[in-house]
Amino acid sequence: MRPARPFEAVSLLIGVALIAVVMVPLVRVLIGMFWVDGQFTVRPITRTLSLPGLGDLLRNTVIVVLASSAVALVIGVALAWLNERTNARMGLLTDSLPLLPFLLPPVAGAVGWVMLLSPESGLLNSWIRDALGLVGIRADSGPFDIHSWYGLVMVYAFYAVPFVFMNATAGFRNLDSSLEEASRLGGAGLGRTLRKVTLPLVAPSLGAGLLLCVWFGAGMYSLPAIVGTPAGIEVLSVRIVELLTFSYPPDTEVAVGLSGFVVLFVGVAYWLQLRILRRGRYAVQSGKGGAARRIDLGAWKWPARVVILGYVLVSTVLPIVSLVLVALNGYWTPDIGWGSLSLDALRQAVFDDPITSTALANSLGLGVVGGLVGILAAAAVALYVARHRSALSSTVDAGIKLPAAVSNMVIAVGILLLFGGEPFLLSGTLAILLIGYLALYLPQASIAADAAVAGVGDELPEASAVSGATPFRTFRKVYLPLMVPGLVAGWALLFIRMVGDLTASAILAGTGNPVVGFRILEVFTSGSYALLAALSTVLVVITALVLVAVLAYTRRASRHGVRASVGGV
Amino acid sequence: ACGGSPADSATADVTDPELKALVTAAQEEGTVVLYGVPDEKVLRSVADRFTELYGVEVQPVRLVSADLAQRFSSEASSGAPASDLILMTHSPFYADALQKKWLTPVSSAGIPDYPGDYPADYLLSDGDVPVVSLVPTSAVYNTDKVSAPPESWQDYADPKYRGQLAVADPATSPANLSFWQLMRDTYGDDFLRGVAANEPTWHNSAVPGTQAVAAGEDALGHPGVEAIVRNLTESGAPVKTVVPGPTTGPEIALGLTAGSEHPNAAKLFAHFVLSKEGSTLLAEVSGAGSPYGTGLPDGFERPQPVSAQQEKQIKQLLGSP
Amino acid sequence: MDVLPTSESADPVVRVEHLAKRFRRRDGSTVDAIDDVSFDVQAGDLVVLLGPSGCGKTTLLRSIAGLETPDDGVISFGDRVQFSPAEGINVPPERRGVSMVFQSYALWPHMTAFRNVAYPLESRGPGRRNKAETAKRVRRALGLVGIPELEQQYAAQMSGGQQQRVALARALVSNDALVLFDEPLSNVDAKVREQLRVELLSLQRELGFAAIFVTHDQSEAMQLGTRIAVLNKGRIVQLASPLEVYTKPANQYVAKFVGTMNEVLGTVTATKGETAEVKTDLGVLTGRIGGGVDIGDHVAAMWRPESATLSTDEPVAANRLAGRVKASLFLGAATEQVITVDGREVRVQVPGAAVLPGGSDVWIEISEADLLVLPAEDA
Amino acid sequence: MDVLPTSESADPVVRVEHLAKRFRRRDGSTVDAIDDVSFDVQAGDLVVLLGPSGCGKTTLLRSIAGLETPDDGVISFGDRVQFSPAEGINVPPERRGVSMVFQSYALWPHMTAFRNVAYPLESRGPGRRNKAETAKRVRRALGLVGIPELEQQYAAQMSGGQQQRVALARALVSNDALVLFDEPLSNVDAKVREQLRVELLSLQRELGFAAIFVTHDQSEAMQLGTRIAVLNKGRIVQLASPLEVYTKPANQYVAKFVGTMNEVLGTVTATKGETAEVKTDLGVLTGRIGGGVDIGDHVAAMWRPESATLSTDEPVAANRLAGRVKASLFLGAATEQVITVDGREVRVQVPGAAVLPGGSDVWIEISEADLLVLPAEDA
Ligand SMILES: Nc1ncnc2c1ncn2[C@@H]1O[C@H](COP(=O)(O)OP(=O)(O)OP(=O)(O)O)[C@@H](O)[C@H]1O
Ligand SMILES: Nc1ncnc2c1ncn2[C@@H]1O[C@H](COP(=O)(O)OP(=O)(O)OP(=O)(O)O)[C@@H](O)[C@H]1O
Ligand SMILES: [Mg+2]
Ligand SMILES: [Mg+2]
Repeated sequence: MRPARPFEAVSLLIGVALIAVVMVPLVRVLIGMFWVDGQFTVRPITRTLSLPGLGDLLRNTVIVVLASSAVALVIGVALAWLNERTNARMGLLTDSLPLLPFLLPPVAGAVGWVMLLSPESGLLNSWIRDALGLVGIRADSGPFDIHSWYGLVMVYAFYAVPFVFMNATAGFRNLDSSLEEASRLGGAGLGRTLRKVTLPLVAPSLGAGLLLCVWFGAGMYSLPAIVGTPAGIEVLSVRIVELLTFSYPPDTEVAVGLSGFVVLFVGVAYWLQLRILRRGRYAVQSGKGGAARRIDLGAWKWPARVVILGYVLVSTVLPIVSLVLVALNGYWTPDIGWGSLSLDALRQAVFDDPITSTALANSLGLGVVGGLVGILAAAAVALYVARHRSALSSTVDAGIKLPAAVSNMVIAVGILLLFGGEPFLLSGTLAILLIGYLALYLPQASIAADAAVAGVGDELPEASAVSGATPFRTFRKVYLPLMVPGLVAGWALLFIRMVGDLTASAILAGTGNPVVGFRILEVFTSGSYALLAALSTVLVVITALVLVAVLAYTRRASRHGVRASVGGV
Repeated sequence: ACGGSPADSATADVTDPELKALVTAAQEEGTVVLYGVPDEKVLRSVADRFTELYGVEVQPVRLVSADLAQRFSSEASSGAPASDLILMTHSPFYADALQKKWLTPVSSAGIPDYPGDYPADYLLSDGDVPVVSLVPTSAVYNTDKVSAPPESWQDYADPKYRGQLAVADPATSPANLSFWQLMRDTYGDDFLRGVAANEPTWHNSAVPGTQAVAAGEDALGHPGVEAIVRNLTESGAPVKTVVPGPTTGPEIALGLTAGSEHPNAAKLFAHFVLSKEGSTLLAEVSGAGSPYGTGLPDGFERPQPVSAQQEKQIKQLLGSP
Repeated sequence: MDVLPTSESADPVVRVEHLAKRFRRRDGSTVDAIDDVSFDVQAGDLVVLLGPSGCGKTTLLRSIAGLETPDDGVISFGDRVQFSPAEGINVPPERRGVSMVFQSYALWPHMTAFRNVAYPLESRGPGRRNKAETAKRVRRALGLVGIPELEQQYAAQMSGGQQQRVALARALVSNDALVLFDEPLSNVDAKVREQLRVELLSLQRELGFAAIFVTHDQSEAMQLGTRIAVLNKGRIVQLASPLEVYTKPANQYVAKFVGTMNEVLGTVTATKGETAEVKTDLGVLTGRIGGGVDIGDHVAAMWRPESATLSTDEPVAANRLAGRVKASLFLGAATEQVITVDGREVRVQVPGAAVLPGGSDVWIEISEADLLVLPAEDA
Repeated sequence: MDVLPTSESADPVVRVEHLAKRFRRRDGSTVDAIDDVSFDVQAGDLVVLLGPSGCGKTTLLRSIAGLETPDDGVISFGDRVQFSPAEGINVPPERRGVSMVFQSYALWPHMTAFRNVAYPLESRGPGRRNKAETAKRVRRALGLVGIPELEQQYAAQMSGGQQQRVALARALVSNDALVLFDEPLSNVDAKVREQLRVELLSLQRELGFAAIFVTHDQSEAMQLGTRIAVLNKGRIVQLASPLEVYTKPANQYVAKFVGTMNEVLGTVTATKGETAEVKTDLGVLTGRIGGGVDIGDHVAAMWRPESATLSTDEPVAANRLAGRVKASLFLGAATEQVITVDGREVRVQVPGAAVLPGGSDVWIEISEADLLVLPAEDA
């Protein structure tokens, strides 16, 4: 064997360091739980299992997560199919709009939906009643109630759709259209072709989408807390946070014990996904002749477009509109004073408040820098893993993707414990936030970087080596330029996540290092929906601009035949 | 650089030499980091007055008790406390923190005039933990939906408010539990059953409930948090608070962070908040009560700890989650 | 669907009339992918569409299958019109009842060979056929293409040649009167390709379906086609039997595209019946007129490498060129001699292994019948 | 790097000794991708590695380039050992100083043709060469492959043939003594392929580099190679000139893989010097002995389609078979006759267009010298 080259050694080092940032705090928490006063204990497990109402908690969680994932699957696949495989696509518009829910922090989204669909004072409900009133139907409340099973599942699903959409889009885009055409010629219509050929072929992408839905759903806190609790639906994640926060001292034992169930759910989903992948009978990208031809929907083109836009309107535009209206009105009420809307709240929340301005600047700066550091480090690791298929490299790969399965709160607390004090003394600095963001969002960076590396393939770097270029020169001249579109897309994803982060921010930010997420929490807990709405709106606008710019760039970058995508889109 | 440093513009007339020394030391430190649960505006107002008096800047961090406790303990156990002093709801946290030496006992911190004439009832743990603010639980109602303010807590059990109640889950804070225990003691268990019969919507903090009342989704809410309601009223929302009968509420206590960066500024701030002027100001801007007696409604009772047994009964009677 | 064409039927299996399809490129320009194409395919016919890349072969095939919507023209199968914008008819692909073999096989990787082949039967007549009948037909089709033992394999477990056989079985199983092939052999090994060609041919003769076969490999076209349609920029420039296309190309484009041609440009100095005298840089050559040619016309004199003969002594024939051997390329069955004549390269192919020493002087002789005179096209 | 091999140099350009490489498949089984392979490549040599898919051609080439680490053996270039586990030597690819042309071109899509070609010069001698010198050499290389005008184009803006030429220029620009080709022509049009082969050949003769060329197309191998190495399951089964491989195949495997062969199995009844008499199902055939064959041995009697002749009258030759024409396939330069002899298919290739009516009776005659007798291998 050739001795390790310096470039590869550095890549490996970066990977190991990144993993340590996540693993050390986590292991410390676990040891602290199971190793009490010098001896091993299983008390956390027994206490968790004897928690009253555990059965209901688990049942509710499973129902909400599965139902919303199923709904998201149907919607996400339909949107992705229309957008990728048919001529209903409308360019950047339909590419980016289904991703919008990504940009709205869940706490804002949940509040937005509550303000829309509360039975009496929900804006949408009241508008619908007004409309019904015109035809003589009168009612004082309804027709919808957000605080219900269907309301909760719907809001979850809206947030989960982007995951399915992104992955399904990638799957459809790589699908050789002759596979579908062969089915049409075999006598199968559009529907049968979709059922028998298209969907089974993109099963791994759908599996990955579902996996992310479960991941997201099992860990989500704001949505069930704001929407579910009033409906009497309690789920695991809410209980975990309650255990950590409602009383002092926090009941970490049971909280982490319950997190075990979350890890279990995600683990099962992950295992199912692996099984799909292992069967290996799905479409892989073919090198030649795979020109994707779009299905001509004919007369159905415009109805399909209306459906897409209708979905976007309902899922994203409505809550944002309600947030904007409330921000302008000053407080939530169904009787919007249309004449007296003012920008006061917006100005007050964002521009007049020095802390908010600082927070905004900090968040944007952290997003830019953190995204850059994260994606470059992930790229170095992805390269290393792709070139060395060994036990060590698989371990590094798995380690870097692990944080996605662990409660964000646990990681954030662990990082504060590890880096806050001696010898690092990073508490209250932007550096500790940066570390926190990196630890939390590394899995996403890693997935994006993997895709970017895979896009380069083996031959181009090999051609460079044969041309006499050192590994570092190959990285600089071949890998990096070819990966740039993919990395830019990955960067955008990280930027959006970091700017909108609430979890790490709640624990790690403060007066010395305020960030937007921290401000959002402050504003929410001090009870001003108007300020919350104003802040979220500004956040959505900024991140949406970044997203659209990057999507436009990656589209253009395909000029050289280099593929790139923002999480698959 | 224009206008000079805040220290130059200090307006307090300080004569006591001990205090004078403290002020000078505090001014040298220049700033104090305050972790507090009161509303941001409240903290700001008190801080502004303090800065005006002593020329020391205040950086308030406002979070709910749970988050603050979480942060404070993480920072303290990592040995790098970011705060100088805390204003948090009194809970076993204080005892724990004192015992772990995360907090300096206020009585031995060397605060000028302490305890002096501070009302003794409010000096907990032998004066190591002074209570600085009392937040009486009030009722919140929508002025469009409720013509006259509720005259008694018993209105919550009035069938006409069926489906019109937004109530915070009592388990979300010990103060809520104390309140409901007080209700049991005052009106009997049937009152709680009556509330349950009105099918309240349970929220897991006061915020969404108050918002729902302001929006007219519900007519009555509980608990009314003065600061939130004030924000809403300023924006023109039809919402008001009232205290219709005996009540209790969380007590906010003060703590000095051990090993903090600005110990003198922290002591000076503590001195200010514990003084009659500071305490009264805090009570005024937050609409809460001061140990010196201002702002406390009739029938206010200090919160009593609630046993696990009682908690279970309360939950059962109210049918809360 | 099971209607095998009968020779009594008056209608051709496929009739394409004045078909046109124009694409808009991304840069805004338009391409006439198909430009007023008309032709018939009779029962048992195997028409090869031959032409360089981008000449519209695939577009034409896909239009017939219904996968592409042409701009104009009429497509009918037998007496049923499949496409006619004037009548507002455009039958979707799944109801046209044609089968197609794709270049990339297009096997469904999540189905076994058996399921792949059974798919058209199940899709077309769900409920109509029972399982046993389907299984019987699938097995027969797999037997026909020589891989009955691969029934339960997935595509990923098969070699390219085997995959292509499954694709073939899938196209044949429903016994359609028309089967379309889009460069089906271009992705398999040279050796396997050879073999599959012969098998395909005998299957087509045996089952009697009509076929349209796209390729840009002229030797494949010659071997397979009952007729060859040579395309250029969306138009059919010649539609004839392989022998005719090879020996009587309609114009210079066809001559050069089908097989190798030596070519000298010149001017016609005299014509006599079917022959013309051409003055070229290499001297005066006499040859057969292959198109409307008159005295004074600018023409190309062309001949095939294998129709010239080599000798060391000067021959008496009219068309003789003196040259020098530049290289000898042994091809197996024949040897190609690259000979320099007056600074130009001329190729002569002789049977067997006949490696000549480089630099030796030789005479090239071309009979009048083998030299073709065609109007010169502008490059 | 610029050392062009000189004929005086005693060391071969490449020497491969006892090379072995074994892969572990995912299912746990192992494959001997290269199995004890030894050969030399001399200056100016063009060795073609020929064999079916999966026989180890690519692995062998990549091992020489340094892209794959073999398990055992020695690779040296001239007098410098590049790989030898015994000595602990494994020079990384960037320091071996060989060039390679990849099957899929492997052009860097973010660089122009110029930058692609300049890359090896800049990578190998950064600082050593000035810009003007680099530009001159890049332009010369692009000129050599006939695309000087494409300098500023990106790969995506070029046709397959043009891309392949850029890849060629990139491999030639640094004047390495050894250039490796991994099926470089398999992705281009039949027509363009033909053309590139001839150009490649003349470039190699002109520049004098040694080359190893991988293909599985036997006609390509014959046309290009000064020597052909026929591989089977990781071993070299014959390494000889194209003529020798074609006419004197070392065994039945080579005979069948290189070109088409008719084959009848039988038993040797008598031998006489270089000839043997074989009793077969088609009667007694006499032919040249092509390998160690003795009386009583089970052998294959083989002959090429083009070395048999057809006649309607019974010939007098020793090897004659009576058959009936089944099909005539016109191939352009020749016509292949498929003839049934005693229920077996025999192929005879005759020059020109000679389409015989199906069903007519013919005689096939094979000279003794053209009939090869080789030990029969078990399937
Ligand atoms: N969807 C499309 N959009 C724009 N132009 C197209 C499209 N499909 C084909 N073309 C153009 O139409 C012309 C004919 O294409 P077609 O695919 O039919 O060629 P072909 O003869 O099959 O070529 P090849 O041998 O390369 O497969 C080409 O110029 C091609 O660029
Ligand atoms: N990385 C690998 N892991 C496992 N097996 C491999 C690997 N690379 C090659 N092989 C196996 O080694 C054998 C030789 O492969 P190689 O690619 O050298 O064949 P080849 O002659 O180039 O074939 P082709 O003509 O298809 O390119 C094959 O059986 C192949 O499956
Ligand atoms: Mg085509
Ligand atoms: Mg290979």
